[in-house]
This record gives sequence, structure tokens and C-alpha cells, in this order.
Amino acid sequence: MTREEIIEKGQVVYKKPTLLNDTPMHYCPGCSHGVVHKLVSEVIEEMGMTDKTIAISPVGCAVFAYKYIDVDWQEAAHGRAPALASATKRLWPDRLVFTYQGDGDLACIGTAETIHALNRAENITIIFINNAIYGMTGGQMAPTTLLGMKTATCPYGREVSLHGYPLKITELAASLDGTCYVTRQSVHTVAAINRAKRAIRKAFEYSMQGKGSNLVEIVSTCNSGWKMSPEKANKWMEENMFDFYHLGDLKDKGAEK
Amino acid sequence: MTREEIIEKGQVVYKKPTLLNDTPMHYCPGCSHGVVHKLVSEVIEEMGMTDKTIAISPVGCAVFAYKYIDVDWQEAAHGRAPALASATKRLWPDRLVFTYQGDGDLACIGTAETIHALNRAENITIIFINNAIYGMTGGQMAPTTLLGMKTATCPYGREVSLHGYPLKITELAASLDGTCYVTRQSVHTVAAINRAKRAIRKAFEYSMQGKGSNLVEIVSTCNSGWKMSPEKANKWMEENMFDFYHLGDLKDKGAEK
Amino acid sequence: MTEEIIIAGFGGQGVLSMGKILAYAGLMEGKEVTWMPAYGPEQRGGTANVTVIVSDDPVSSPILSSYDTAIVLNQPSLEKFEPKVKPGGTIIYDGYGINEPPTRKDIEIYRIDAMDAAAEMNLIKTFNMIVLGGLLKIHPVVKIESVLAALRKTLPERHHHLIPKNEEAIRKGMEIIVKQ
Amino acid sequence: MTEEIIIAGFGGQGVLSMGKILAYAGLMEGKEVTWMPAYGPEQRGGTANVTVIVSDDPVSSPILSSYDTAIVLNQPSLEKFEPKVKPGGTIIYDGYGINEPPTRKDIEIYRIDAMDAAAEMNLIKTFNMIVLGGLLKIHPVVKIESVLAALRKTLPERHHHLIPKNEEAIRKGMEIIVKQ
Amino acid sequence: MADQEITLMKGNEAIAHAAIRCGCDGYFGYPITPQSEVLETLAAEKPWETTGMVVLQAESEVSSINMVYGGACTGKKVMTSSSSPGVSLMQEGISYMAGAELPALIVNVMRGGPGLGTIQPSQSDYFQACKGGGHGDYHLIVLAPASVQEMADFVDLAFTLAFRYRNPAMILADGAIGQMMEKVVLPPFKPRRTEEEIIKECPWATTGRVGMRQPNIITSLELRSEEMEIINNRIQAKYRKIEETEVRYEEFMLDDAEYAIVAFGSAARIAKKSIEVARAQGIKVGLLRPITLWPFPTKEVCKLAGQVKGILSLEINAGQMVEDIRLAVEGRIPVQHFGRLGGIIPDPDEVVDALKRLF
Amino acid sequence: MADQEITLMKGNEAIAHAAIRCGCDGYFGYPITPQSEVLETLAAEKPWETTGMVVLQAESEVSSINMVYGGACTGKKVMTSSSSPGVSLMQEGISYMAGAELPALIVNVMRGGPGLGTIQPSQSDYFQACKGGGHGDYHLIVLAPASVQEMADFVDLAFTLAFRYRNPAMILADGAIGQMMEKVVLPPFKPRRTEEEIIKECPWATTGRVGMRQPNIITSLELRSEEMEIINNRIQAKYRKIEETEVRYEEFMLDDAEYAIVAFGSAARIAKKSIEVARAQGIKVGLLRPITLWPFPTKEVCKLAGQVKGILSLEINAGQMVEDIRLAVEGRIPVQHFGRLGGIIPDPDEVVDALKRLF
Amino acid sequence: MAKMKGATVVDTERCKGCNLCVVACPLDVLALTTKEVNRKGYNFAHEVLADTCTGCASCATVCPDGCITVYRLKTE
Amino acid sequence: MAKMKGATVVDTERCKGCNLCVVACPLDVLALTTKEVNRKGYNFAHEVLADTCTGCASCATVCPDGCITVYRLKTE
Ligand SMILES: Cc1ncc(C[n+]2csc(CCOP(=O)(O)OP(=O)(O)O)c2C)c(N)n1
Ligand SMILES: Cc1ncc(C[n+]2csc(CCOP(=O)(O)OP(=O)(O)O)c2C)c(N)n1
Ligand code: SF4
Ligand code: SF4
Ligand code: SF4
Ligand code: SF4
Ligand code: SF4
Ligand code: SF4
Ligand SMILES: [Mg+2]
Ligand SMILES: [Mg+2]
Repeated sequence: MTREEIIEKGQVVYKKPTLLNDTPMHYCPGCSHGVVHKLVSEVIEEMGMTDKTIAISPVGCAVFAYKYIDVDWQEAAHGRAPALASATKRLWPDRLVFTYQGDGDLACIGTAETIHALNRAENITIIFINNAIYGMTGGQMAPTTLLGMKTATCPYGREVSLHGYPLKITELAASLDGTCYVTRQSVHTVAAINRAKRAIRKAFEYSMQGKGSNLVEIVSTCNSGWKMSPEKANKWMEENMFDFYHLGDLKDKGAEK
Repeated sequence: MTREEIIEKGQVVYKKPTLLNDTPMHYCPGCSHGVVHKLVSEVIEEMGMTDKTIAISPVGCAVFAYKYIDVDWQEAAHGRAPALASATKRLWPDRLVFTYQGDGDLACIGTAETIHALNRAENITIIFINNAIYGMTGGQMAPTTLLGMKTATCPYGREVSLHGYPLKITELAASLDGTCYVTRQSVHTVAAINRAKRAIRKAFEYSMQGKGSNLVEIVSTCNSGWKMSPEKANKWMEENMFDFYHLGDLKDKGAEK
Repeated sequence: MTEEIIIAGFGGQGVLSMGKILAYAGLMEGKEVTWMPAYGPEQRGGTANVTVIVSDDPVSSPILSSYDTAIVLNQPSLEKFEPKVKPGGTIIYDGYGINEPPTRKDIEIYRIDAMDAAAEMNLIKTFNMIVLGGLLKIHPVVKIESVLAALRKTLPERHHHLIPKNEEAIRKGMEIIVKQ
Repeated sequence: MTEEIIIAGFGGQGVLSMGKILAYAGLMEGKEVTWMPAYGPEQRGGTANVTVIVSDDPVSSPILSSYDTAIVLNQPSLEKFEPKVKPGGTIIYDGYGINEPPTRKDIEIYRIDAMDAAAEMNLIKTFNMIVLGGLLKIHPVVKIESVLAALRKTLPERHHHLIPKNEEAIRKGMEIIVKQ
Repeated sequence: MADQEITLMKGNEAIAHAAIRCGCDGYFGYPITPQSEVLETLAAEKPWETTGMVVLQAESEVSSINMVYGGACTGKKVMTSSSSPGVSLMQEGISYMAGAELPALIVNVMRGGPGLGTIQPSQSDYFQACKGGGHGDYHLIVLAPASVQEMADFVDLAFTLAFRYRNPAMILADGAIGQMMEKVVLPPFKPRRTEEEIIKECPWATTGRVGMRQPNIITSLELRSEEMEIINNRIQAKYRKIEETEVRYEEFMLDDAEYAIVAFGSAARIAKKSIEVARAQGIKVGLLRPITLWPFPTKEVCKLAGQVKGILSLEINAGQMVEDIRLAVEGRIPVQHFGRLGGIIPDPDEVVDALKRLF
Repeated sequence: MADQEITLMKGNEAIAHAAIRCGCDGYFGYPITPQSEVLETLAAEKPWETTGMVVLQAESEVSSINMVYGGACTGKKVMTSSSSPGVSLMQEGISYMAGAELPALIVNVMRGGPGLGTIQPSQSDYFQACKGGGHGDYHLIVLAPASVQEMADFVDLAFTLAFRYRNPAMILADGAIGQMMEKVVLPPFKPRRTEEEIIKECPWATTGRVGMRQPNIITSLELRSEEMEIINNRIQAKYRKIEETEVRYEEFMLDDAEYAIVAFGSAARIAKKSIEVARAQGIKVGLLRPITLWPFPTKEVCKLAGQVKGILSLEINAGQMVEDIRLAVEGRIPVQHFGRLGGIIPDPDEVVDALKRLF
Repeated sequence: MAKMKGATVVDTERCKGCNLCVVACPLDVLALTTKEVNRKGYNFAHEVLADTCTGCASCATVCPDGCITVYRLKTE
Repeated sequence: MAKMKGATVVDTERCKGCNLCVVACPLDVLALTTKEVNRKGYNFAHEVLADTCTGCASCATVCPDGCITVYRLKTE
């Protein structure tokens, strides 16, 4: 059987979600953002929420998410996406409202907005791309940067005495009464990708069921910022990030009772 | 023996700390702020740090703390005291640097500054007056306002669906790697006052030993905002606040090893 | 007719609400009114004052250089506002709060021992209504009926039973005000 | 002498660092220099360009309307900058990146097959130095020695062993540049 | 509360009632003196149970303005209110909203600055409101109420202008107007627009891709300079249009005036009294009150320069609007400033003195 | 790095090196294009190991400016840098610092707004810097460098002026000046002041009650209006003093000029080239370059109005400084604005065209 | 047996009449005035059972305004 | 026995040559070009062991740019 035959007669078992349009993404080759974009698109499509979704993009590499995923988008100020989302969801309660934010955006400048939107139990989901660095601006230290890790603003490695400790904002989120579902995922393997997708779907569903706020962290790579090949970045992430940022569900109030 | 004799021949067993000057405090009768001012003054005096202390006052009822306690003070913008303190301590590492903040200041508008200063392990202490309300501005809801509690901006009682959950920022602080000593105290009885004083002393000492950041929450009353007599406010606090805001040390890394 | 009044005293003396009732009563009579407080966090204990203007014509400035009538309930307020009464104007002062009474010769001076009366009637809370009664006696800016109607409008339903007490206080004030 | 140069190409082609070496070499000869990049996050993949001015006199504007020399390494850059070369000026283009060569008659046009040469020499990284060599051949804005000195100054110590390779590349560029 | 009710209330309360009545969809704010009554009144009125209006206390002014940003993106009528330091914190968000061309209402009940300053009234945020406190070339439509009635009326007006031009509008009041009580006729109830109406009226809004229309995107970002310049120029053209069309002002006793006071907000109220006093002393003076501070009544002030001998800019600040007056007058007649600082409101006699002293 | 080194670097890098060399005690900032190299250069240089300078990446610009506020309270030489949206977030803090009369340096390397805008160069924060982006009546001392050399030189100058007047100073640069590389002679190393020196030079600073002196209090708050007005007036008097004393500007080919361009920063560089081009075409034009944007060279521009036939305000924005020029000129000669938006920098030919078109 | 006798001095002008000292005293030594007020208009704390005071300082410790000084003398 | 045969189609112009699909393929079906580049200058993924492909879609799942479409056919 030839390749052509298979293509002609066979079934499509995978193709880019249609919600992800054909505009070439500006992300660096191998960037995790692209995979998460696909997952978000698939879930919205599968939930049949294309015409009911309002998404908020951050300031960070994902600032242009609105160019790629064909739903309505609001482009927030740096760190403030949860504030936009809170208002949007309260004003349009039957819409699917989510933010898509990086670690600088969400865990640094936007800390107050993140914590308070989550604890107000806004029925939204935050998709949180934790790549331990500021990708967009050229690889500076993020609050999530690991100790010892080198970035443009800690070129000799992050040190407690100079830069303080890395922040696990997802753990903080899980401890808030307002959150329903808090999970930490990754997208470095097929299995991880499938788990991440299920997590996003669950979060979106809880938000539509009015169960409170949801946070899906995706431990990600930024191979440009880390100055590694995409492949090495995945390996480095497995070896270094997962020890500190443990994968798995931290809280699932929606599943209780 | 007459009263006069006792006064003349006896020992002074209690008098207002001299660091607390004679300016009448603007606080409402019975306000917890006054008691905490006394404790802070006593501790600084007892530690012999009067000439080495730089304190940061908040925006809130304690905005005028600088009028009463005779140390150097910086009056911060609303919520930003930890940022001022971080810079001050790094620039003058041998000074005793602390902030004195209310719940609106620290746990609401200043959430990001609080979390990040604490997690950077700045060698400072945050004295946190949690009276579950905005006293200064006339009794509006704070993030710490209990469910059901009535304030000027939740006059029918705080409700999750409208106002979200109360925030236990002290628990968040305890979970941060950067904090050394995190404790929750109160000042409604003599015993509580003595405990609170020891806590403040411990925090100040750790900060001078370079052990990291310290947070001393004082669960307090705001009888004006709560619209109760000071006495009733104390009772109400015992009956309602302590159930949610458990007293005691949450973390004491300084005592380990 | 335009009546420009300043009411000044301690925070707890009901200065602002006295002004509000007066303004509201004016409103019910179809007059133009303005109520302008000097606000502040000092309300706890410090001094408070409010400018009330009741007029047949639209009110221009809510902030005034001088007043037709000054009602002063403590010494600092007297010192501040005595010079600002227009020649020919009126000062009303409470005898309890003021040790050194006004001295100007070109104005009319009234004393009302409202605090004593309130204590005597065992109705400290109506102190400000007694003072208001005094004012209305000498300057019937608004009718008593309007004041009572204003009270009905502004008091929450559950306090309406207090209205008779307030009326009593107003009448008491009309009785006890004396020209100096 | 003032030489106003624009260097333009893809982000990865070393456009900015070529400009920097040139400017630094000028500096080492005591000249006035300005290096003005069109910066952006588009550096990943998009086009990049830099204006380099080397002059005996203080440089006024770092932003120019037209250039003495344009070095263009891809088609979009050629389209953008060909019209901006001063009459009598120069264009240098890389044969690999450009399918439709410049057409102006009032300027001098040079072609340098630097990409091919770099591939051939197995030294893709020195592509930009080959181009620089071409430039220096036809416009000796700075001396080769100054370029090598600039490399020594700007490269981190651990990369100094690459300097001979760079020199080789520059000489190669001088060789292969051809007038069209 | 009945329709068209005549009542006595504070300016801040009037804002809240007017918002409910004009069909406002959402209020997002953070307490600060002297305007906390806006949120407090809304909280007491519970419009979420009647009109369905959302009322939310934000965690800060930064968050408030970004909630307003999000709400405005969806085509809803949303607003916030604050006072000077709080409004400073909103400058980034305001600039974003101007850049993204979003309609919304921001109320600033000014207190004295700089810094924590005082909680007493002031007009020292004129520059911030009118010249652009945030970054970039942008303008807010700025309305300056001078009475409690106007506090009520300008809410609807501000929304109307904001939606007409897809531009944020500001009510720039001061502590005096916010805190004083006056008679006010509240506007009649206007229902909130239905979601269908919003979707129809705001085809640009992020309401979800209803009917699978093309995605709507609200952003202020464009990295291609050529594209960005087109957007910037379009916005500038809009501003020119607003300047031509939307100038509002009030004249008072200007017909025979030999001097003019230009004043806004509570300063204009004081000016009127001063004019009575001055005229009683034989000084013929009148008032031009800008109602829109931006667009500023430049033409009208310019015209005035052909009539009067001098203009006094009466402001409760150190001299800010006086620059716009001077720009209008172009040196043809003397323009002086008089103001008080620290939260002190000049009284009518002082103003008359200043008039006499300065001209 | 040796003393007085001549080297090639970006404007942003020059700021960082100059800060270390002039004895700066602390830098607090948050990354943003096009100025992240300031913090990155400091991080790479590790001055904490050499001069003892503190370098701290803050969690936001709000935090940065408040760290600067705290640091400045202690008498230390502290600074931050950012770009337009970040500087908008600092407006509350800046107003506090002006109110509390604190010396410090704020660098704004402007990009195009409003909103997220573009990361390309712009000069559209002139109003924000010079008129008061924050609330209240205040001024920053605003310096506009036009070369990498001036980026280096103005750091020390800004600190000097800031400490001389106890007032925050701003370096208002733009993306072009920040990103371009030029030859720069770095200033010689100056040691950081010792703590004893600071305590002596800044007796007002919160350094702890050294020697049990009276407590020092830094605040911008005063609730008694009468007191507050005294403070406000004192600050205003200081501003008048600065306006008299500290105006700085550069003149270029003005002697025989019939037209003048007024331009700052990179626009002034372009103007010079345009002047060469224009003069080659027989148009006699010169340049007045304000170096201090506040205090603005009002007198000098006013004088110019007696000499030239017209002034072109060349700005990379929609027209901001042009207002200050018009205020100075008072209608005596035509004043026009030319600028480009969206992050586009006008080129010399365009400027010459504009000159010809507008006059 | 040695016994502790105490006495308190209240700064009556500083006192705000919050009553917390009164509540805190285990021996009901203190009370607020009912008629007399200080210059700020507050009823203030004073000793009503002076003899009983042991000088335990509870009252002074809880006083938010630091109005109370406590003396103690050992008696035989 | 039924066997799964797969085939992939790579959108070579969209591909950025990140190599993640190559790594993800359990059967080494894919590789990056070494000489050829697309219009953006990237080496791109293509099938080098086409026959082996089972259509498991691992490659496509991990592709950040959604460049790969996978087809599958059951064969006897
Ligand atoms: C107020 C403000 N501050 C700073 C910036 C600059 N900035 C843009 S993106 C970014 C950080 C992005 O990092 P992150 O959120 O982790 O996203 P990533 O790019 O890593 O996906 C910063 C600091 C900005 N645009 N606005
Ligand atoms: C930026 C800003 N927003 C709001 C305010 C108004 N404000 C002053 S104090 C305060 C809250 C005080 O509450 P809290 O911190 O709990 O202190 P407390 O008065 O209860 O001791 C607020 C909102 C302000 N001054 N500045
Ligand atoms: S910089 Fe990092 S996060 Fe941004 S696109 Fe590149 S790899 Fe992804
Ligand atoms: S309002 Fe509350 S917190 Fe403030 S002084 Fe009064 S009681 Fe204390
Ligand atoms: S010292 Fe003790 S016994 Fe004496 S009055 Fe005070 S609380 Fe009472
Ligand atoms: S506790 Fe202090 S302020 Fe309160 S009543 Fe007693 S003495 Fe007075
Ligand atoms: S479908 Fe599976 S077997 Fe085929 S190329 Fe992709 S990963 Fe390899
Ligand atoms: S994973 Fe996608 S982008 Fe990366 S090499 Fe494979 S096909 Fe190309
Ligand atoms: Mg990141
Ligand atoms: Mg509080």
C-alpha cells in the first residue's frame, strides 16, 4: 500500500483543530505555547463553545494568541487578565471565559489579580504557562525561575540572597477557598498532552457549571530563553522543573460529593 | 496605706512606653491599634533599637502611626509598604525595618507586594492588623471580612456569590519558602497581649539575624466599623473571628535546628 | 429669600444631620437647598461643620465667605465663625459648650441651653433637634411640619416612633432660646 | 568622510553583529560611529536591519532618509532599501537570498555569493564576515586590522580562537565580491 | 425608587442612582475618600436584584480599571469611580482603553495631592485628565459637573458620548461636588440593553462569536509600525471630530462683561457668587464655565479674548486649566490664575479680591 | 572597567554603567522593552560585589517605584527605569515622591502608545512627564538626552538636581536613544557616599535616629488644609526656583535662522540632519533643543519668536511639546507641529518637506 | 504575710472612656465617670474601689491609649 | 491479521524544524531535511521511513505548530 493510498482511503486520525487557524504562529520553534494552543482549541471545539467563548490574552509571548485561536479575544494589560475575566464572566455569565497567561504575567505583576479573582470564586479558568522565565522580553528572571537557573537578569544563576525564592503560585491557589479545580500539567509527551487536555476540559466544564475558579498550570519550556534545543529543553524540564513543580491535581472540589 | 503612699513609695509596674510619645492618638476609643502601638514601642525600646529602626506606615487607620511612635517613619502608598521596606532593608541592612499594615492595605491592594517581599526573604517584619474591615475609609468590606458580616459595601452581609471568600493571607505567607516566622496573635486580653508582644520581639529578632521575612498578624477589633462597643467588639471577635482565624504560630523556621 | 447658615460643633453632636433635616425640609417646601459639609476622618471627635443654604432661587456657591446665621456648639467653632457672620446676622450658641460667649455688637446673639435641656429631658439624642427648634423660632426658614415630614422621609421606618420625641425637642428649643 | 550604511536581512543572518563590528572598528580608528537597529520581537525569524554611520565628524541623525551603501541579504530588504540608496551609491546583495537583483542604473551594484561561500567553507557562522569583507573591499571604511581588533575587544575571551577564521572569511569576501 | 423623583442627596449618591437608572451594566470600584458613597450606595441599592446591574468591589484601582476594561470589551456599559491617588493607579489601564477605543465611564472625585495629600476637595487632576496621565497620544472625553444635578445627568451623557465615539469618558468632579447635598431630579429609569441589543449595537464587542460571526478582537497592540500609525491616525482624526462637535460650556453674565472668570466644577459655583459680589461693587465680570474640559471650549475662550480685558482662571489648584485658556487666547489679553491649595476652597470674597489685585 | 573608558554601547547600557560609576546606591526595576538592558547590564556587572550598589528586580513597576520611594526616604541615591506602560503604573508612586519631596531618578525609555501600543520608539509621554501624569500639582525635573553620551552623563546630572531640590528627576529618552550604540566616554568612578556622609547630607532622611536625634518622618499626607497649603506653596515656590535656575538647552545654527525647529531627544538629532539638508536647499533654519523639558526653556523660545518667522515643533508624537512652545510664543509667530506615530521615526527628508509645507 | 497593694494613675485627659480597663480589672477597681467628662467630651476611667487594687497592671496593659500608670508596694 | 498502516502529511511551510515530532515518533519515521529549507529558512520534517508508520499520531500530537495530519488505514 502506498502512502498516497493511505492518505486517500484512510481515516484522518489527527489534524490541527480547525479553531486554530492557518496564521503561522510567531512562537519559536518547539515552544510549548503552540501545543497548549492546540489543546485549548480542541477543547472549545469539542465542547461546542466556539460561539460562546470569550478569551483573555496576556502580555507575554502569548499576547498574540488572538491571532491564532478563532474565538473572541480581549488583550489584557500585563498581569490583569483575571480582572478582565472577572468582569466579563459576571456580565456574561453563560459565556466560557478563560485567561491564558505566562508566569511573569500571572505570578509576578498580576499576583493580586490572580489571587483575588480565584478567591472570589469567579467562574473562570486560568491557563497558566509556567516556563520559569520571561520569554517575550528576552529571557529575564520570573518568580518561577528555579534556584541556580541563569537568565538575562540573573546571569550567574538565581540566588536566594539576591533574588528570593521561586514562587509556587499554584499551591497558593489550591489553598484558596474560592478555587474549584487546581492542577499542574505538562505537554512534553503524548501522554502528558492528553492529560493536560482532559484537565483543561474539566476546568472549562466546572467554570460553566458555576463551581468556582479553576487554574491549570502547564509546566512548559522556553527553549529560546533557556538557550537550549526544544528537545533538550524538554529533558531539562523533566529533570529539573518537575522536582520542584510536581505534576498532578492539587485540588478537585468539583469531583467531591 | 493610702493611694498616695503607694504611688510615692511603690514601684512603677506599668507605664506607657516612652517611645510612645504623648501625642493623643486619633484612634477611636478602644481600638486595637493603640495596644499594638504600645507593644511595638516596648519591643523596640527593650531591644535597644530606637536609633536603628526604620518603620513604614500604611494607608489605613495607622497612617499616622508616625505621629505616636518616636522612630523614623516612611509613610507608604496604599498597600506598598513591603516594597518600601524591601528597598530600605537592602540599603540599610543593619537597621530594624518593619511595616505596620491593615488588612485592606496588606491583603487587598498590596497582595503582590506582600507575597513577593515575603518570598524574597527580605529580612523585615510585617505587623498586620486584621480587623476584617476598612476602618479608615468608614467601614467597607475587606478581603478578610467574614462571610455574613455586614459592612458599608456589603450592607446585607458578605456573600460568596457576590463578594467571594475571605482571604487568609497569613496561611499563604506561611506556605512561602521565604518566610521565617509567621504567627497569628490577638490583643484582647492580658495574656494575649503578652503573647503578641513576644511574637513581635521574636519576629524583630529573626529579621535582625537575617533569617528571612516575618509576619505577625494581630486579629483585631474595629469597634467603629463593626458598630459595637469596644467590649462587645472583643467578645464578637472571640466568638467569630477566632474560629476562622486560628491563633498561634503557623511557622517558626527560626527555631528549627 | 436666601438663608445662608453654618452649623458647627463636635463630631458627635449631630451637626451634619441637623443640617440635613433642615435642607430636606426646605426641599419639601420646594426651595433650593445646598448642604455642604466640611468632611474628614476627624469626624471621630474632631470638629464638624456644615453649610446649609435654603433659598427661593438657585444656589450659586455652596462655599461662602460669610453667613446669615451661625449656630455654634463649641468654643473653637465660635471662634472660627463669629467673625464670618454678616453684619445684622445671627449667632446661636449652646450655653453648655461655650464658656466665652460671642461679643460682636453688630449681630444678634441668641443662647440656647440645649445640652442641659436634652439631659433634663433624658434625650441626649435629640440635642440637635432642640437647637433646630431654637433656630426655627427666630428664623422660620422652614415650617415645623416640613421638618417633621423630612424626618418621616429620612428616618428609617423602624425609627418613626421617635418622631414625636423629635417634635417635642423642637418645641422645647423654640421655648428655651433667649436673646442675649 | 561620512559613510552611511544600511545592513538588512533575516534575523538569524548576523546583520546586527556585522554592524556592530563595523561600528566598533570605526570607534577604534577614532571615528564617530552610530549603530541604530530596527529592533523588535520579530528578531525570531522576521527581518532585521541596522543603520551604521562611520564618520570623521559628529553624527547628527541616526535615522536616515537615504544611504551611501545598502547591504541587502534577502528579497524584502532589497525591495525596501533599493530606492533609498543615494544616486551614485552602492548596493551589495547576496546571491543566495535574492532572486530578483537590483535594477537601478544610477548606483553601483555588487553581488557577493557569501552564503554559498560560507557553506563551501563549512563556516555558516562567518557568513556575515564574508559580507563585511566584500564591503571593505569596495569601500574601505575601516581597516581590516581595526576589524580584527574590534573582534578581539567584543568577543569573549573563550571565542578568540575563532578570530583567524573570521579573518579568513573577510578575505574570502574581498575575493568573491563582483560588480554587476 | 420612583421615576423622576426629586430628592436631596450627595453628588456621589447621585452618581450611583443615575448609573442604575441609565441602564449601567456594571460598576467596579475600590473605596477611597471622598467618593466611597458611590460604591456604598450601589451596595445598599442592590441593583443586581432589580436591573441586573453587576456591582463588584475590586481588590484595587488597578484591578477596577481592568475590570472596566474587560467589561467594556464586551459592549456593556461599565464604570468605575475613585479619587486622585486611585485614578493615578488607573493610568495604564486608561491608556489601554483609549488605545483599544473602548467606551466606559471613569469618575474622579478629586482630592488634594500630590501623594496621599489630603482628603479635602481639589481640582489638581486637570492635567492628568485632559493632557494624558497615561502614556501615549490619547484623550478622554472629560465632563466637569458643577452641581449634584449634573453629577446625576452627566452619567448618562458620559455613556452616550463614550459609546458614540468608542472612547472612555471621565466625570471630573471634586470632593465638594461629591460630598455636598442638593436637590436633584433623578433621571427616569431606562432599561439595560438586552444582550441582543448589545450585540447589534456593538458589532465590535467580544460577546462570543454569536451566530459564528468572525472573531472579534480587542487590543491596543500592533507591532508593525505602519499599521500602528494608521490606527493612531484614525484615533487622532476621531479626536479632531470630537473637538469640533462635542464642546459644551455655560455662559453666565458675559453679555456686558469687561472681565471673565473661566472656572469649572465647584470653582464655577463660587465664581457665580463672586460675580454677584463683584457686580455689586461695580466690576462687570462674567463666567465662562467649560462643561467639557476636553474638548476644551477653545473657540469660545478665543472669542472672549476679543471682548473682555482680562480672564481669571479660577481653579482649586496651582494653575492647570489656565494653560488651555492661554493657548486659546494666544497672548491677546492678560490671563491670570487664582487658586487655593491644600484642600482649601477659595471663598467668593477672596475671588473678588484676586480679580481686583490681578487686573 | 577602567576610568574614563571610551567605548561603544547602547544608550540603555550607558545608563547602567553611569549609574554604577556615579555612586548610585540602588536600582529597582522590572523588565520591559525597549529598556530591559538597563537591568540586564546591571545584573551582568554585579555592582553589589564592587561598589556595593543594590540591584533588585521588582515584581512590577508599581513595586519598583515604591522601592525607589522607600530607598529615597533613606537618603540613598536610588533609581528605576521602565518604558511607557510601566511608567503609567508608576504615576501614583511618582506623585507620592513629589509630594514627599524625595530625590530619585526615574528613566522612561518611551515606546509608542497608547496601551500596549508598539515597542518601537516614541516621544508620546511628554505630557505625562511634564504636565503631571500623577494626581496633584507637582513637577518632575525632566531631562531629555539626545545621544548615548548624554544617556551616560545625565544620570549624574539627574541625581545632582534631584538632591539639590529634593525632587524626583526623570530621564525621558526614547527607544531609539535606548537601543542605539554610539561612542561614549564613561564618567570616572565616584565612590558611593558612606552612611555617615548620607546622614550628614540628608538630615531629613529616615536613616534611623542616629545619635538619638528627633525622629524623621517622610510623608505626603497632611489632613489639616491650612498646613497642607503651606506645604503645597513651599513646593510651588521650589518649582519657581527651578524654573529660574535650571533651564538647559542647546542651540544649533540659530544665528541667521529664519525658521526654527524645536525638538528634543532623537528628534533633535534628526532635526540637525534636516537642517543640513534644508540649508543646502537655501532654507535658513536652526534648532533649539530643550535639554530640560521641565523646566521648559520658555524664555529662550519666547526670544526666538522675536527672531524667526515660524517654529516647527518636531516630535515623535501627535503634538505635545508644541503646547509649551505656543505658551511661550503667545501667538506672535506661527507654531506648527510635525511628527510621525506608531513607532515610526520621521526621516530628515520628511522633516524638510514638512518645513516647506507648513510655512 | 506580705501582700501587694496597688494604685493606678489615669491620664484622664488622654483617656477615651473605652471601658476596656474597667472590664479587664479582676477586682472591679475601676469605673468610668458617669457625669464628668474630659476636655474631649469623654467619660474617663477612675478608681472606685482603690483599696482593692493589687497592682496587677491588667488595666494598664489593655489600655489602648496607654493612659494608666500602675504602682505597687509590698506591705506586711 | 489486521494491521494499521499510517501516513503523515507535513505542512512544510508551517513547519519550524523544531524536531519534536522526530523525537516523538516511536518508529523513527520522521526526520528533518538537512539541505532543503522552507521559505522561512527552516529545515522541515518529512518521512524517511514512510512504510513503518502506524499512524499513532504521536508526532502530530506533540507538534507545537499543528503541522502534521495523520491518516490511518486498516490492512489485512
Ligand atoms: C506594565 C508592563 N510591564 C512590563 C511589560 C513587558 N513585558 C512584556 S511580556 C513580559 C513578561 C512575559 O513573561 P511571561 O508572562 O512569563 O510570558 P512568556 O513570554 O514567558 O510566555 C514583560 C515583563 C509590559 N508589557 N507591561
Ligand atoms: C490608592 C488608594 N486607594 C484607596 C485609598 C483609600 N483608603 C485609605 S485607607 C483604606 C483601607 C484601610 O483599611 P485597612 O488597611 O484594613 O486599615 P484599617 O483602617 O482597617 O486599619 C483605603 C481603601 C487610598 N488612600 N489610596
Ligand atoms: S521566547 Fe520562549 S516562550 Fe516565547 S515563543 Fe520563544 S520559546 Fe516560546
Ligand atoms: S475606625 Fe476602626 S480601626 Fe480605625 S481607629 Fe476606629 S476602631 Fe480603630
Ligand atoms: S492594677 Fe489590677 S487590680 Fe489594680 S486597677 Fe488595674 S487591673 Fe485592677
Ligand atoms: S482603657 Fe484607657 S482609654 Fe479606655 S477607659 Fe481605660 S484608661 Fe480610658
Ligand atoms: S504517526 Fe506515529 S509512527 Fe507515524 S510518523 Fe507519526 S509518530 Fe511516527
Ligand atoms: S514538530 Fe511540527 S514544527 Fe516541529 S519539526 Fe515536526 S512538523 Fe515541524
Ligand atoms: Mg514565562
Ligand atoms: Mg482593616
